[in-house]
Amino acid sequence: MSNESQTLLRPVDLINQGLGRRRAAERRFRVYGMLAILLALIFLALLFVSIVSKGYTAFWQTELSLEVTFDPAQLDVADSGDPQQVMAANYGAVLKSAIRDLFPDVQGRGERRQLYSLISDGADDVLRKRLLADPGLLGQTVRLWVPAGSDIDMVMKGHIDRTLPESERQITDQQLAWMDTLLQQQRLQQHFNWNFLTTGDSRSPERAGIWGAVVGSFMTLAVTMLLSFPLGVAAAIYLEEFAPKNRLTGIIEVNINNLAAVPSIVFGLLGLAVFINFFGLPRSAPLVGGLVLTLMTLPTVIIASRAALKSVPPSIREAALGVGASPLQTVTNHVLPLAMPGMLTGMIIGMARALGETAPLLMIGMVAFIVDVPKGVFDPATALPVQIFLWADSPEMGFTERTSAAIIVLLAFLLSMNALAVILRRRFERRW
Amino acid sequence: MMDRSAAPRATVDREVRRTVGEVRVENPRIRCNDINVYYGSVHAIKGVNLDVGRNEVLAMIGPSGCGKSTFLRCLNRMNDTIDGCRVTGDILLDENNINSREIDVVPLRAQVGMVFQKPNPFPKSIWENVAFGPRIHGLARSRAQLDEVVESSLRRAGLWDEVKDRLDKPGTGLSGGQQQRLCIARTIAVQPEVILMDEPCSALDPISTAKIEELIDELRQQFSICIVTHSMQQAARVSQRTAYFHLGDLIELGVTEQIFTNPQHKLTEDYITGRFG
Amino acid sequence: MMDRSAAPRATVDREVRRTVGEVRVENPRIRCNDINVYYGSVHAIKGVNLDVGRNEVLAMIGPSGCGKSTFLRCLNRMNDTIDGCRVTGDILLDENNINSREIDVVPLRAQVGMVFQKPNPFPKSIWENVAFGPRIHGLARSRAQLDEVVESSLRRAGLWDEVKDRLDKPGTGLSGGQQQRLCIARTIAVQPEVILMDEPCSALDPISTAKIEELIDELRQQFSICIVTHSMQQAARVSQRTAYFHLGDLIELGVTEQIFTNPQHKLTEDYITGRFG
Amino acid sequence: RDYISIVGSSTVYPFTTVVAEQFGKSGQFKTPKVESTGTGGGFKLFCSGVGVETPDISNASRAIKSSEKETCASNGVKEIVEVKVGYDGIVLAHSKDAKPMELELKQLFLALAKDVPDPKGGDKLVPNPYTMWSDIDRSLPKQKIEVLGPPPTSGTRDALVELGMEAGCKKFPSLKALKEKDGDAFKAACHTMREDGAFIEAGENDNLIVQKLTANKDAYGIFGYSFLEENLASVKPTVIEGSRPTYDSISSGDYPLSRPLFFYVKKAHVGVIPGLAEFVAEFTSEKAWGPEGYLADRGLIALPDDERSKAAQSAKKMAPMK
Amino acid sequence: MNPLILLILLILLSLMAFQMGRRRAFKLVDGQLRSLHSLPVYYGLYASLWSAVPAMLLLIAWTAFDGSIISNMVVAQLPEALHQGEPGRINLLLNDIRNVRMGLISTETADPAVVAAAQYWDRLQFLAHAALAVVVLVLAMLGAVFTLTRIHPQQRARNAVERLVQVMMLVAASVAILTTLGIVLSVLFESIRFFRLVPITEFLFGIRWSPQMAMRPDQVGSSGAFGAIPVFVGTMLISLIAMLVAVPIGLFSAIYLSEYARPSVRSVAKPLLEVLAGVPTVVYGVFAVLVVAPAIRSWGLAIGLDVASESALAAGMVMGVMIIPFVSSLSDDVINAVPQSLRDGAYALGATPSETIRKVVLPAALPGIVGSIMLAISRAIGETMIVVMAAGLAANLTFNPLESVTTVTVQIVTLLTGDQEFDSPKTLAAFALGLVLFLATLLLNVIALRVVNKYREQYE
Ligand SMILES: Nc1ncnc2c1ncn2[C@@H]1O[C@H](COP(=O)(O)OP(=O)(O)OP(=O)(O)O)[C@@H](O)[C@H]1O
Ligand SMILES: Nc1ncnc2c1ncn2[C@@H]1O[C@H](COP(=O)(O)OP(=O)(O)OP(=O)(O)O)[C@@H](O)[C@H]1O
Ligand SMILES: [Mg+2]
Ligand SMILES: [Mg+2]
Ligand SMILES: O=P([O-])([O-])[O-]
Repeated sequence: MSNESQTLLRPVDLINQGLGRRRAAERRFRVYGMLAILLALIFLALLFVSIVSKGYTAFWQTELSLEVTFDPAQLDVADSGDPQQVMAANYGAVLKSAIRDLFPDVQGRGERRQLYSLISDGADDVLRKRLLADPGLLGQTVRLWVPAGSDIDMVMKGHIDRTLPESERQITDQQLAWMDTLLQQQRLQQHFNWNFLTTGDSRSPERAGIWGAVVGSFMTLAVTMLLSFPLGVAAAIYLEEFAPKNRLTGIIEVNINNLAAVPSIVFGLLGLAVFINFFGLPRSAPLVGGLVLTLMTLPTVIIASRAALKSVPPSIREAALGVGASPLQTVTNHVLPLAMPGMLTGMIIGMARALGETAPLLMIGMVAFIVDVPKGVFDPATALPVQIFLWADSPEMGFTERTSAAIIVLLAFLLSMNALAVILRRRFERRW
Repeated sequence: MMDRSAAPRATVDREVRRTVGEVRVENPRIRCNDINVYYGSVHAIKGVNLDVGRNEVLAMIGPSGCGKSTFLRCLNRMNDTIDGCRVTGDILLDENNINSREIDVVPLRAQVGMVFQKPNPFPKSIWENVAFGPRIHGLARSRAQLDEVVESSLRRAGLWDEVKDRLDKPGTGLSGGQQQRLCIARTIAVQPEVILMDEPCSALDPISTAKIEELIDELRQQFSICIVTHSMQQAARVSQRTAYFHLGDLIELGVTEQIFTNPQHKLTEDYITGRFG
Repeated sequence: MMDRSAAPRATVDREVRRTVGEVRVENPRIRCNDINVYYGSVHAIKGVNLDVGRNEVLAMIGPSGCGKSTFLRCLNRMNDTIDGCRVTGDILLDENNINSREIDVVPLRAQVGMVFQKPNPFPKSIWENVAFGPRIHGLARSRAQLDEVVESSLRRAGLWDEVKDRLDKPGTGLSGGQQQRLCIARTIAVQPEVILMDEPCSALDPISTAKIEELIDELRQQFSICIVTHSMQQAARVSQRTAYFHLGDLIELGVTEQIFTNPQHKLTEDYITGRFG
Repeated sequence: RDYISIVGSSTVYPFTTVVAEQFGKSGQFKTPKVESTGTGGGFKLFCSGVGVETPDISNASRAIKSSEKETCASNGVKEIVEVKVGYDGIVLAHSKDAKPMELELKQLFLALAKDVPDPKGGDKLVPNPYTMWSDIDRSLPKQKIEVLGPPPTSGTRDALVELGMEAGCKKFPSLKALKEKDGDAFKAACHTMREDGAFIEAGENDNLIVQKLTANKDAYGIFGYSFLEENLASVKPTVIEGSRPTYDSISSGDYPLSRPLFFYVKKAHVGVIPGLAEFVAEFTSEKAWGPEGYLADRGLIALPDDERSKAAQSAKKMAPMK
Repeated sequence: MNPLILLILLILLSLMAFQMGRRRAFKLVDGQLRSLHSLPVYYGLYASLWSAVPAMLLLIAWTAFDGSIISNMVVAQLPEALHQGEPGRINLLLNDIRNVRMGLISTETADPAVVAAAQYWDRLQFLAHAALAVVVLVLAMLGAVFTLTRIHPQQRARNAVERLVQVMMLVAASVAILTTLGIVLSVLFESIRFFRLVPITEFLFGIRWSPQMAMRPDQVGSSGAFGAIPVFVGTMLISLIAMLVAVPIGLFSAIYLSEYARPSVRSVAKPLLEVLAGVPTVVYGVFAVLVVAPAIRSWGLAIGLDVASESALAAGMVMGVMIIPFVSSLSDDVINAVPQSLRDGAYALGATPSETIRKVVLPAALPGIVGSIMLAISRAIGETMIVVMAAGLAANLTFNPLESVTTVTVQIVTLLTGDQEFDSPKTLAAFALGLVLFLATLLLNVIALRVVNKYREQYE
């Protein structure tokens, strides 16, 4: 400073005086940052732990081993070569007599009903499949593992507390006693629940699978992807590389940015009004779901694609234009290949969002009980998040763990999509 | 213009913005009449008249922001790619006004090639970098012909020996100087008539710079070359005629030697003698 | 510059990479011993020894990429901010080795200020731009004192008269030259002992450049200044001593006049005479 | 369309879906598609016309209203087959850990109605002043009144209003008298739920209500019996008018809050949509809706034997309602 | 002929046109490509586009309409007695016929008239397909011939092809406009009808919201008040809580990741944070209801506070967590966009990293950060599943985060699921709310984009 007296104290000394305080502030600031990230990650971990701990048991299923006699009389099947007959056969009777054989002294309707409920309603599927595959089984006796009833399954997994008074649990003392006998005979075991991953929905929690929902989601996403990727990329290229700066393109730009933030439920309203009520497309169809999600993800895809195009340095365009390439040749030959990884990443992120979307699908009737795995985009279908929503609303106790298990499956898909995006980004990250 | 023969130091005053020196040549390759360029409301080039002769290197010098690049980019309509840039005036390339709206810029840019300040090879193989132009313009019918074009272009750019064993390696893997020569090879592969170079050496090391300068000298045998440079030394070394720009005006144009040894405009003199820049 | 007949032409050969000339001064402000800088595996500065004297302007010249900026940034540890950059050797600022890990860079950078190639005022008011340093370092106790510091710094940067009526307007609204002077004012406001300038005029027009050069000359009364420049003319105009770098080596160091009129190393001569660059 | 489309009540949904699944397993027909839209929403879709894009069956947790029938008729849905499938109890439940409570319908009315007769006496109706259960009756626990219940789109709500509120309401002579005098005023007084936060319309997700109850010991929830049965480990029912909701008490009619469940078939679709008649037959077969059938396992309370066989008969004949 | 086969034929035809166009152009100039205006490929493309596009459009239009034309013809010849002219019955009958055709109903059991109709249909279908095939193929060939005969060296084939491609891209870009239009139309008309029943002033300024009115004459619902202020206030309250959670955590995370974290930490933490955005909102909803809400309630009770079981706090907090990554990744971009030169400037003056961030980087990035926060707010007010599950339905006009409030999206969902009667104010109210939601996000976005763009220009 111009003031002479102050030169006695060099500014450095003055600076050093305040240094302690500043260092402390620095440390505090850093800690806030770390805390913020930690908090977010803790929440993430909490979310995952709570879901996985609730859901992992659904991947195992208690099964019961029975000696089943494919008695033609009981089954009401004359010719096991005729699939029609085999499909419609009365497997319940066979199963009932099989379990009666294990506990021959059970008498009376009430007791027997209790006994039958040790077997799942879906056990007949197992028999049907066996007989269809091997018609020669008719008349023979085989030892089979069939799914146990939901209550038994719940007790085995510890979801039903055996110590509660009988009136407060779904399973009777008598059933518990049978269960223990079966356990002793090693007729009761937990096996990996392939069924959960390979079948459609069911009203019996122990038979319910998510394959139907997975296929539904897959079809919906396929429609979404087939439409939104080409549309999105074309729109992005137009806006980024060709569009003159005029009113129309200005409006389009604002529109796209705005649509990206429009609540998804509003897209549901749109889908209901346009695709179902106006165009008369079928309710609950993956096609309609895909169309709605296309409109929803399109802005995301366009924005990501534009960012990818922007990141291609102008020098590449200049180079191509400079040797006399037309704008379209410049784009297709040079810009697009360089922007493609970025566009794919954007696409994956858009798809991930679409995969987890529920609200718009509620509006277009994809909340339905659908057992058959859809075979085409016009067949009625649900999607994974909707299946979660549905199961969460089911009274049966067994669905609680299924809900969490379905969430695990959905998260697994999402995580792998995210991971793919990250890998793509890493792999092709380019610095000019 | 002024009285030049007797009193060599009779320089033209700073305030005068008419062009000093002879702007025209006989039988020009490019003739520019009254070129004005506007970026929105910024008047970046102000009524410039200038000829580019055949088989000559024309250097453009001037302080930063004076409009050298802008002017250069008029000559192959690269300014079209900039929003809000407006170019008026006539630019005659062999009698065709290439500044008219009707002209298709694609063949034009093949005729008037451009090399940029920063080497910008495509992130593709060396071979594809060079073959791209001939391919889109249909200059070769077969792969063999293309191979030939690639080789001859690389040879003329003095790069063949250095890259002939790795034509399929990416062009971005070359050193800066090599990349710039690759860009030149890419440009001459489409057999242009004029080559525009915008500070082609400013990102290069001395040795690479020397190579490029040699190359320019050779290319002059066949092409007309306009080169923008910041380095007066470079202008002196490679060009036959030099144009000095100042704030959008073409201040002086003349034979290079004379510009550097005996500038006639005060602004040129100030610049040459390092009073600024 | 051509014929230097009087001086013996005993130039040092191109191959020799030892530093030619006297690198040391008496009572230096900064003394560098055997500085090496690595960017990962790139060896960017190779065993440089160099002194910066008091109240002198030391210019650093050399072709692009030779390591001028890198070396300059060692002097206030700005290289710390670059990932993978490693600096070895001793840099003594008044006997303290500022290149040791223990040194706190905060007061160091207050002692050794820096001005960058592109003017980088903070997007704040002019007043706040200048007051920023004194405020964070607690160099002023009151608003009045701060006002005083701001005014005196702007005065010394020769900017006061131009901006005194709009101290509360954003610094980014000034012209390029004014912005650069604002950055200089910002730097001297923390009363540094050394000022480093990395091509401070390369983004500026000639008039602004002249102003800054004047300013540098004035500031020399109080500070030691290291300036990197691309323009030999500028080096000649503002500096007392000049260092010539080449590919990471300090090739030659000497009194400016002598370097430009009578370089002793062949590389320096080549550069000075415009054989490259 | 080659599958059956069913919409409607969320209460009947769990039962219909079980039948649908069984039906689909036989392999002859595709498994019907069942949507849970709420009774009202179901009728809305059902009555929108005849044709493949409209549903074939609508589930309902109450009988169709005359107004809905009119809408149907005006859209060309003239012949509708009504099938009563059984009973459902409406339970008022709360967390197992909370203090048990016994309630009379009159008290229920006082707790939930918007306007109640002035507690200080007189016939005048005043805005419901009760905030604690103990304000209504000293014997009731000292707890805030907080009841999670269904919205008006739900059949459960209609049943609650008619069976619970109206019955409680009629216990007041003055209000009972009103019914003859002025039907609308009576309805306004007895059917209107309070809106001051004591009665919370909690949406149609009954599981969520159960879970909210376990989280909040003061809260009561209103939902179907099947949800109670599945969640006995966490919630317990309130005894109403001295009767605890059980299978037997509901089917015998002891428990006052029980209501019939229905589904409605669009006759015009029978024979056109493959399997429609067969589906109805499956639903009304003894192995499905009998007291020993698989629906009973899911919490459906079967019709009395004679009523059931009659209903099965008329369903087989597809006799439309008048 | 099956349309699919036709499509394949069409593609083959256009490929042929492509080849011929290319050859012809090549021959015309005898291989002297330089004298050709465009590359031969473009002449080929030109020919193939001309042969494919009109034919394709016709094919699409035809297949879109021939179903209804044929079915009308089938209906016309059906005995009147079968359907009595009722549209619904006709519709069912057609379904029946279709099922017979597809073999879902055996011909023996079906009505002979229906079987006959099915056969007639098959005949018509065959005729239609045959005619279509002829017309389409002829059109395609005409297109090809037309263009092929006109090829000459000066023809600007490339320009023509590129124009067409550009038009196609413009159409793609316009889908966004159509979507917006669709949204506005599908919401606006219903809203106008709503405002005829309920004055707009009452809707916007009324303070009682009780829309679950009677749906039928014989039902008694609630009073049917449509003052949306409590709903708006609830939405704002929950959004505010969400932002209070998301902004500090998101912002500090962004700062830490972009300024402090080592690259290895950053490369792990950033994708992990993004996972938070990818978790389906249903899952958050379940989490809010089962974990967070009970926890808050029991803590509240422990310190003597009366906490509603569906407190705004629980929904808001979980929503906040969901929004963290939006704030953090957008802010991260903005912070990274602050030029390094500003940081260098501050460091060179001896500022510590935190001083640099607080006093230079953040102020410089502020407009961008504000923009990103506004985008996050619009995300918050539009979020549906979390609040549907975790927030209340009762519209309390309160600012107390411990009480339960409702939001716009919750109301839309509850009003539209269940009874849908399109002319009752109750259902229409959902559309009015949808409109408000759309306009609010539009406004927020326009402002945010303005702010962000302005800020971008500052450095570009
Ligand atoms: N895209 C643009 N928009 C607006 N103004 C521009 C644009 N490009 C250049 N200018 C302005 O036009 C003038 C001339 O710019 P130009 O780039 O031609 O200068 P130059 O002589 O090439 O400078 P340099 O030596 O720095 O390359 C300058 O004032 C510049 O600011
Ligand atoms: N961050 C970095 N990472 C890796 N290498 C670097 C980095 N910065 C500089 N280099 C390399 O170090 C060498 C010296 O660079 P420096 O920037 O110091 O040169 P310079 O003399 O300042 O050049 P210019 O005149 O272009 O500014 C160059 O070869 C450069 O490529
Ligand atoms: Mg330039
Ligand atoms: Mg540098
Ligand atoms: O769905 P509901 O049965 O309550 O109408």
